[in-house]
Order: sequence, then structure tokens, then C-alpha cells
Amino acid sequence: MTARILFLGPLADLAGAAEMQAQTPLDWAGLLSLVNAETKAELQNERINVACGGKVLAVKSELMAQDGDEVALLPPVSGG
Amino acid sequence: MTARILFLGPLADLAGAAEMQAQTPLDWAGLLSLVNAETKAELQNERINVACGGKVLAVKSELMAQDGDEVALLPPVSGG
Amino acid sequence: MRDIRLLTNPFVPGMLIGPFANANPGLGGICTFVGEVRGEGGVEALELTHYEPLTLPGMEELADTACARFGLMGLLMVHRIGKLRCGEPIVCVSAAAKHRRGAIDAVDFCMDHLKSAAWFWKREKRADGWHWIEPRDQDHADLARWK
Amino acid sequence: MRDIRLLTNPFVPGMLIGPFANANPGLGGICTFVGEVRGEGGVEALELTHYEPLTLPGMEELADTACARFGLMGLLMVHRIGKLRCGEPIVCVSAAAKHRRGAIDAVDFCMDHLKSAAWFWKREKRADGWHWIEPRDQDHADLARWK
Repeated sequence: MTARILFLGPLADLAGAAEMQAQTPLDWAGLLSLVNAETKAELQNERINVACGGKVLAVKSELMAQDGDEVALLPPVSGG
Repeated sequence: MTARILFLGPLADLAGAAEMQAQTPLDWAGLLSLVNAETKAELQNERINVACGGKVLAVKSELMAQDGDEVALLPPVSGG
Repeated sequence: MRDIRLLTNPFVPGMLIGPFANANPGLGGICTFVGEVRGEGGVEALELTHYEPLTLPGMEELADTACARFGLMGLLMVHRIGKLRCGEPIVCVSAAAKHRRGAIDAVDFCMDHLKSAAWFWKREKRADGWHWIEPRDQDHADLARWK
Repeated sequence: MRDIRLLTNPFVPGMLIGPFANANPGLGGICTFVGEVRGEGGVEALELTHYEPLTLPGMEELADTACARFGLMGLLMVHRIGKLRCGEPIVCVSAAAKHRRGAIDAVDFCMDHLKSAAWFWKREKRADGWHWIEPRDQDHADLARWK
């Protein structure tokens, strides 16, 4: 019963990995407890978005990942 | 001692010709006396610009064309 | 690289834009607008007249202003004159700059000025003959944005 | 005609724009923006990563919004991902419409959103290694114009 956590863009450098597995069910507090202090602080910044199962969450603290879900941690974007 | 008067764009239809010769020196009143009533009315509209010797006049009533000058009567433009 | 031209014959925009882009190495963004003759409303052809002593000097002056105002690396500005058929390009403006904002704004600026502040007159042929095109109110409003 | 793509390999904008223009007969104006990797400041390469489940759906949604808002006849929106070298195109947006205003504004709108509201992350390689690019304040200000 696991979810896949993805650290996108610069978050991968901060977390020290591009992805990790986590036990489910996994809520926002649970996710924050799995990362290092710097990453935890950054994830709580409003600049960071969270997607679960391919949908961006309107309120990331309401994360509730189930078995098989992919959770993507999305820092500020820069395309073009 | 003549100047060449050019009627650009729709003004040529109104004046009945694309160009004419006029005696010089020629001032604005003199030019207006050479054209038909409809053209005269239109030329006095602020939408109409006048160039003399390749320069657009800031104040068209200050026209003073000399021998060899080309006077261009310029209606509202539409490019692109 | 600067290329300002009046053309009396049909042109293919890609033949101008490709070499123009290559002539501005190090650019960050390039914006291009191409206007074509629309065939709607029964339009069969379009004719563009101009006043030669003013037209090209006016386009050069417009190019000077745009290059300075938007910090351009390069500017291409090509306008057709003469008779055009539906689907033919009338105008092509391409601006190269370090950043997208300068390139896009420069094209917008040049097109607004070519539309209603350059020495061209346009008429279109429909079934009942030739009709002169007056600039639209929208064109004047667009131009006023840059004052 | 609508063509929204992510590309993992280098592309030649003219090879996309020519067919796109031909696929929209009756257009009045077509505006195109191409962004390229600038080599200044010692930049040796650029890498664009994205989040696949969101990126293309987000671009499709952006295209829906632009087509409706600006009354477009056609929209081409192509974005590179992966490693890019200096001078390579990153992004190409082309919009076809009846009038120039819709075409130009649509390109402006799409570029602002691709810059700071699409799921891409960009980093550049300089002599001392890789550096992530943060969106500039100007990019956020540009985006806010459309709210």
C-alpha cells in the first residue's frame, strides 16, 4: 500500500532525490514528516503546488494519497 | 511655371483625375479654386493632409507651391 | 539586421523570415505578423496604392522609432503595393529581441502604424466594382494606445 | 486547425508554421512567436523538465481558453522539453484569426501563460554547473495583465 512521491524541478535538488515511495494512506502532515527540514520548510511555502492522481489540489493540506497514487510536488514554473 | 497636383487614393475619384498641372506660385486658396465643389469641401476636412516637395505640411493652409513642386493631396490612409 | 521594403510582386513570408531569423544570432525571441487578403464578403481582389516620396521614408522612420523604443536586435518590415488576389500576403513584420516582450510589442506597434499612419490606400474589388477601404475606428483606437 | 505538441527533439519553426498557415485558408492575419535559447552570460545548455500528467492537458486547456477569448481560426503551440543547445527554438506559438488584434493578443496571452503558468521547469548550464531559472517579476506582471 504505497504512493509514489515526485519532487519536480529544483525540489529534487533540495530533497536529494527525484522520487520516493511512501506508505498510504498519506496525508499532508505525513508527507512533511518524510522529508528533510529544508524541503519541509519549502513545501509549506505557498509557491509550492501539489498534484495527486494527476489533479492539482486547490488546498494542498487536504492531501490524502491512497495506494497507487502519484503525488507530485510542484515548485514555481518557468517555461518558454 | 507649374506645379504638379496629385490626388491620392479616393480623392482621385472625387476630383475626376489622378493629377493636374497648376500655375505657380500656388497657395491653398488657389488650389481650392481649381477643383470641383465636392473635392473642395473634402480637401478642407482635417482628415486630408497635404505634402509639398516630399514633405507633409504641418498646416496645409500655408501651402506655397513653386515651379516644379509636386503637391500631394493625401486622404485618410488604410494599409496593412 | 534591418530590412524595410515595398514589394510590387507576391512574396512568400517564409522566404523572408527564415533568413531574417538567421541574420540575428543570439536573439531570445522573434515575433512575426503576416496579414493576408481575406476573400470574404465577395472580395475578388485588393489594390494598394501609395505615395512613393513619403511611403518608404515613413516606414524607415517607423522602424527607427520601433528599434529604439523596444530595444530590437532586428526588424523586418515588408509591405505589398499594387493588385493583390485573395490569400496573398499584404504585409509582414518581424522583430527580433532579447526578450519576448520587446519582440511582440514591436510587431503590435508597427502593425498599428502601418494600418493607419503609413501612406497606403486600399480598395477592394467586389462584384459591383471597386470600393475604397476606410480605416476602422478600432484601428484608430489601436494606434492611440502608443501615444 | 489546432496543433498542440511537446517535442523532445530540435525543430525548425518554418516547418511547422508554413503548413499551419496553409491549413487556415481565409485567415486575415497570422502572428507567430518563436523563443530561442540565448547563449549570453556563459550559458552552455538549457534543460526543460515537465510533469507529463499535467503539461499537455494544461496546454490544451490554455489553447481552449485562447481560441475562445480571441476568436481564433487556428492555434499552433509547440514546446520543447529535454536538453537544448544555444540557438535552438524552445517554444513556438502561432495564431490565425480574421483580424490582427486577435492573432497578436492570442500569441501574447499564450506566451505569458507558457512562461509562468504551465508545468515546465528550466535550468541552464554554465561553467560552474546547472542553475535553475526562477520566473522573473516581469513574467508575473505580464501574466497579471490577462486577469
